[in-house]
Amino acid sequence: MQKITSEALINKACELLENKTVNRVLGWKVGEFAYDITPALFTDCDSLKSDFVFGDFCGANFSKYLVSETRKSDEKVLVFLKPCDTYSFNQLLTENRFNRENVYAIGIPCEGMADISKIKAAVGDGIVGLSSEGDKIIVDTLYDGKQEIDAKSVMAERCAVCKSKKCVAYDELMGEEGEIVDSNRFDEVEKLEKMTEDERYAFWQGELSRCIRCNACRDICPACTCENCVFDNPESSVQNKAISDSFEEKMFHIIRAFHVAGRCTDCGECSRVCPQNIPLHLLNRKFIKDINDFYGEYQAGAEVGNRAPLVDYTLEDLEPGEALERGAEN
Amino acid sequence: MQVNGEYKPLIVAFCCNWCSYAGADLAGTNRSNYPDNVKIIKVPCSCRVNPMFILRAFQRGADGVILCGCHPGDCHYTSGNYYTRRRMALLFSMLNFLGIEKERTRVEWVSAAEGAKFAATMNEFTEAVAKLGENKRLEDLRCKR
Amino acid sequence: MKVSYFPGCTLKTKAKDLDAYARKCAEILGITLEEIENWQCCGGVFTTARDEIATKLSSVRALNDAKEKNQALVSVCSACHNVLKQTNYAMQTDEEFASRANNYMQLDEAYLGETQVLHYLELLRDVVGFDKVAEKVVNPLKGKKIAAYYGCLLLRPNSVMKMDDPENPTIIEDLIRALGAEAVIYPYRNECCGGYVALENPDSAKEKSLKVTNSAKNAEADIILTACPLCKYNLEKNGADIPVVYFTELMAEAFGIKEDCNA
Amino acid sequence: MQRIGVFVCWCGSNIAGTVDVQAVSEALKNEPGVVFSTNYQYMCSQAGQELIINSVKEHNLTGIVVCSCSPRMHEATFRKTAAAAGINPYMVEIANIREQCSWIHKDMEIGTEKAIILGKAAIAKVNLNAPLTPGESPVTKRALVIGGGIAGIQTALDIAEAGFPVDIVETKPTIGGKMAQIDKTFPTLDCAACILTPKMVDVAQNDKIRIFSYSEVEDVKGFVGNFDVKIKKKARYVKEDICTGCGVCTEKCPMKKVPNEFNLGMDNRRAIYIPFAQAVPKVATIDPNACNMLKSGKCGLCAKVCTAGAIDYTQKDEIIEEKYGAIVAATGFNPISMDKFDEYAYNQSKDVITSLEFERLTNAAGPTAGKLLRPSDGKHPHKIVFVQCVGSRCESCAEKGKEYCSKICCMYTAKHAMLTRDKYPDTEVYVFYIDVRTPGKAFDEFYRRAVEEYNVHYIKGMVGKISPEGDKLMVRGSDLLNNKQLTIDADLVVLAAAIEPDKSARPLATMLTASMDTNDFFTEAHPKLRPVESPTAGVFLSGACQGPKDIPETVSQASAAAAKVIGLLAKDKLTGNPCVAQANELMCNGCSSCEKVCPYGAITYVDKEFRMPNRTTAIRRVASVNPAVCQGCGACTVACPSGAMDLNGFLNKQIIAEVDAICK
Amino acid sequence: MRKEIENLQNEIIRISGVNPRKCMRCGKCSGTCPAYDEMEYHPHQFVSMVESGDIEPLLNSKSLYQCLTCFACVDRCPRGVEPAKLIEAVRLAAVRKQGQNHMTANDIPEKLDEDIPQQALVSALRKYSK
Repeated sequence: MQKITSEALINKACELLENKTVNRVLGWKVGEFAYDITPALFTDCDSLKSDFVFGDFCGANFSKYLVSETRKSDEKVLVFLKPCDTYSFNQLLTENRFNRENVYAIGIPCEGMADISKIKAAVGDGIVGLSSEGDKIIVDTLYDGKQEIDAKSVMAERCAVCKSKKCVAYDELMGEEGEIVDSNRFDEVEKLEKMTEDERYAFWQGELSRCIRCNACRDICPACTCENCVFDNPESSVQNKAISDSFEEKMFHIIRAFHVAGRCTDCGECSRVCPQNIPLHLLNRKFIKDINDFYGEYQAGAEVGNRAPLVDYTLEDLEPGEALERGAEN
Repeated sequence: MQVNGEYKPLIVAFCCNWCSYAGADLAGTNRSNYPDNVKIIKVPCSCRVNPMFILRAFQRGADGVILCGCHPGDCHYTSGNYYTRRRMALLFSMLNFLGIEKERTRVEWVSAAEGAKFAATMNEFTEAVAKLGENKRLEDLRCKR
Repeated sequence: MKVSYFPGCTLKTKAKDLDAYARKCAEILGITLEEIENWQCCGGVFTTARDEIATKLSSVRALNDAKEKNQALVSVCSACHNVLKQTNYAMQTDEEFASRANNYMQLDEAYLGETQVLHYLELLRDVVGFDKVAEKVVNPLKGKKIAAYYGCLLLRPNSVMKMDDPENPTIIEDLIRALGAEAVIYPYRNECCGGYVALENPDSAKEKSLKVTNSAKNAEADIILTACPLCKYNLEKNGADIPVVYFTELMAEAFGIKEDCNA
Repeated sequence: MQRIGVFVCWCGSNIAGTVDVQAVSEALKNEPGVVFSTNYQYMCSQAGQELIINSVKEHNLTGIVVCSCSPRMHEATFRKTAAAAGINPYMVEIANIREQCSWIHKDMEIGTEKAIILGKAAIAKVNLNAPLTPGESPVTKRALVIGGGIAGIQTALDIAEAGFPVDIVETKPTIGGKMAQIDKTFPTLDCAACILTPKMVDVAQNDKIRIFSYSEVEDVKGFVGNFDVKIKKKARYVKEDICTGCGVCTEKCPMKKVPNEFNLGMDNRRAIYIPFAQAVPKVATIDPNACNMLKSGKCGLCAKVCTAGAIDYTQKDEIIEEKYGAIVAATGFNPISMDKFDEYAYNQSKDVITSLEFERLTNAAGPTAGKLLRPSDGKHPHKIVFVQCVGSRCESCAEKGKEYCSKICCMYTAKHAMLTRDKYPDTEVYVFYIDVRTPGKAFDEFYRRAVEEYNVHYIKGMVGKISPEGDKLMVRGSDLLNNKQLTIDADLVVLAAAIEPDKSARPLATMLTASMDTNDFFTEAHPKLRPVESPTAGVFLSGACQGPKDIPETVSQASAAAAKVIGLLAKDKLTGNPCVAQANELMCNGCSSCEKVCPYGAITYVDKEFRMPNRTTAIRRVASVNPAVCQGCGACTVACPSGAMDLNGFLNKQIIAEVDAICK
Repeated sequence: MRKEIENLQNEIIRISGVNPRKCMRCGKCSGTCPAYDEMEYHPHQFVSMVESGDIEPLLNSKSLYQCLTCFACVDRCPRGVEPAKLIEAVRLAAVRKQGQNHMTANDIPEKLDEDIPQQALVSALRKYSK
């Protein structure tokens, strides 16, 4: 699916390493399985050539890594940013979370990432190899040999409703400048809004009760870059606890969503990494949708320096009671 | 909350020091009755109320939470209640999205002169919450004794 | 450059010259006026009633036609321009009206006021530029004192027309100066000539028209310049002893092509 | 662990009538931290307070819970009691068992039960209380007044009167402001210059007052009592201390055609000028945009004629840094532009003028030496039309007019009409009005005199269009009371233009972190009870920068602002409220959310070095709260995603402890 | 009766999109109206009479047909009331009734002269009939 190749990125990275523009590169490399791509730091061209990959499983958003990475050295780090990553990048800059000077950002196009769970559902377990050819993904499995599947059919949900193919921040752009897409990403939220309170409760009870409080959603989230998370802070009264029953995990997810409300760029990493496949992004999207409905369209990270809706107000804002009434009309 | 085998909703009311807490005092001075289920916590401004406090109250068994502050435009700190208004609009909408009955949460602007309104609001809110019955959806059962 | 062109009923009948000069001058300025196919009369006036759909559909059709060609929609007649712009504005801002009109039209893609509506004068000012117009002048109208007459339709309602300062406009004066003549400013240039009331109450129209012509004459104008056939009719009919001329004709004269226009 | 004493008050029968006080004090005895619990008839009485003091000593108490009336009533009392007993006043919490319990319940059982819960919540909070000490900050005993109009002048004089030094910063070359341009004042009709110029002289001669004329405030840092201000003194190319104001240069300068802004461009001045005869400081100024010497180096005539040797073409802008304890905004107003109201032909005819221009036309020092003459042809006008509410009460289009009533126009129009009729009885005067608004001492009587004694024709209705025809202005308007449309062939039309805050106010407000309304008027700390204070501590408001005002109102507000400033400067130290926000630097992300919601600008950021893993360090941006500026609302605590920001006296854990106690 | 007036009033407000309550009685509309002298009820009266429900006299007045729709009142009103739109709505309330067309095609020939532009005819028919 991806039009830009690993080679192109490797060449570019090598060039920048060699001319000393940067001294290290944030990139992707293959982990234990072909689909198990992990972020990695490269400091020389050889390792880039042997390990660096870019393909349909490189969903990881590197913006967050810059917070700690830029503190390590005053020399620039090279980072490859897909369109959705650039929004997080801008949002983190808005919040002064890293020094822009220490980063060399290359915007790259993205045609949408594949969802391994969808592939597994299609071909079964025992995947030993993956490659992509045009609109097809070739899956090599232990039991059934090579199978060809349509890449679109296994695209991650967040990519299927992609909000923007436009890189909004970069020092250099590779490939073509994309556009902001008129997506229907709120459809799922709307579906839930149309349910009764009881149905919604049942839905979320079903989803959130699976939470194992592994904190992966928080750890991956580019908006969750707190030096010390409230869930790790014994003074906060909501310190991390083993999950117990009906409320604990709900409280965690509500607070988490509220903490990132107005700052979440809807990159969808939370749902990607959730080992329990809980659609956590729907909580964030609900906030985004409400913010759009109540206070006017707002896209976090669209520009550096934008004032987030929760640290802003107008004299005519709607009342909380009206917000609930609107919900009831759905 | 069950009291002597009878259901009695527990209401936590956060009141800002300058308007609503004074409004509650005035309700007292006027001897305007409202249910004893309502327990008031004083905060300097409605904008001091962290969503965490509200969730905590529900977690520990509150059946309804109401936030009272100065009328928009009258905030002692000029703009605190405007932030409250945004935060609570979003929080309440989210709680409702998770299936929490919308009648369990409320924001009401009560001035220092509105003792009668304070009492009426509390009566009305308690009644609305009572109709819903016990809060089970947000309660942490470990916190029950 | 190509633009869609909405001539309107009067330009096909009583005001053929207004049309002919406009086309020829556009050619000189490198603009192609592509007449909308199967255009229908705009109705002469815009009905402000929000519940009327039918009377505005002909405008919506023309606007949508221009949208499909991805062109601006230009008209010369003040009345057509006023109706088109007001209709377009309603399509942009009045959701209920737009959805009813769209439901009626059953277009493949809903029309929501995307087309840019330009008066020929705006085309000259904003697209061509008066400096470019001046360059084409071969026959400067030196020494002529010309009074621009805006009437009501070109400028108002200002919130919709957004053509110029409604109380102190300059667009026609700037054109007059570009053509080498002297522009005369007089107070009644943005007052109504009486318009369609000429049929209902000719005396009323007469009184309004006389005020305009007298005002222009007091300012020592030689010619009154207009963009509207009805204004021209009312002023002339009601005893103007001063020539009332379409701005396109004046332009054709300055461009030295008046005779080629077959008007 | 705290050692808490619980004191349950009966308040006579006010509490004891519905609450079993004995049962309450018994029940609370067993709460965690409580080492002593008792009840008494009137805890706020001398004897009650002694009971508390003695108990503190006897039981080594570290915290106190009083179950009594509302903290709004006696919290201060019991804090003093605690201090007297030797413990920190902020170790006291009140459980409100009167207003919020005994007075609203009738059943003893219910009242008692609720009182116990409220007591438990207070105990839970005190367990987490920590001693708080109000911060102290010194006060710089000098005030800054921004704007040298009548508001700034009055404020400065009053502050100086109390013995404090004051600086006035004025953008124009002279102080005096709008009042200096006005001819007569309503409703007494005394001459504005006669009452203003002595005050200007007072300012000049007062050794407590410094005037920075032709200067602007460039930067404001700091907080109440401790402002650091940078003032830019623009180069006037004349040495202020040497110039004697003799005026020879202003007569010799060859650049004669510079529009004179003091007369609103109705006549000309030279490139070197003194705005008017009574200017303070009376010092010449060279207009760099008009002066040949400064533009091209050719001329230098003024330097040649100046016997004092005051001309200095090399002068540069100068930055002055000064510390202030208080700042007064007195930036005033301007009439709005008439460009968008050309139905009144302001841009089409010289004989359509604004009311301020009319003031200059009737002023003896004005362009016509006080003779009312038409600007176009210098003829005496025989028919004058005044149009009120031009741009005021105008809601239809924001870029055009102002939604508010400009307040002063009805009265000055009556004044203009009356004066015209008085001086030129042969002149017919018409006033078109929507409403005549004359609340004020002797105001309505004044307006009625214009009508009854001076026969000014007041017409209820508005002018629709003004058409210049020949040397006449055809004024078409409606006369609503007679249901007529009128056309008046006037010689002169005077527009009562709406007034708006001076354009310098908005950037100044940003520097001061003082809030403004949508019209750019400064907002007051409380519209009724604190009308001359800005919500930002140490910033005060004087005159029309806060809202449209006439002269008497401006002067009284100016004096009120001065009184507030004096009250502040009279203190040697400011004691703050200790219940302020504080940031935990280790947890702060530096994201600026708190700063954005702070209504007081109390939060700034500092770069701090932190130890990181592996013996490295990193510099991080962290929030720092200025306790002298913070008012303790807590908005920042919720905006902060990491929980680094907390509010003393209302800590997150304290409020959660209260929630837990109530929900048990 | 009261109900009927209210219905008519609401209908006029709905069709025109004008809120007559915004009027502050300044009379600028009537001060600016070029057709003032031909009108029995003037623009400001249309606004206040619709607001007070006194609509019947307006429906029967020839003032309805004197308005030039020149929008001078709309542009100059300081409160954004838009009297011309209100007058149009009242006129429609009159001519939309069965048989109440103020001008029909049959009336045209006698009004015609040689030079009259089509534009005038279509405009007049649109304004005066339904």
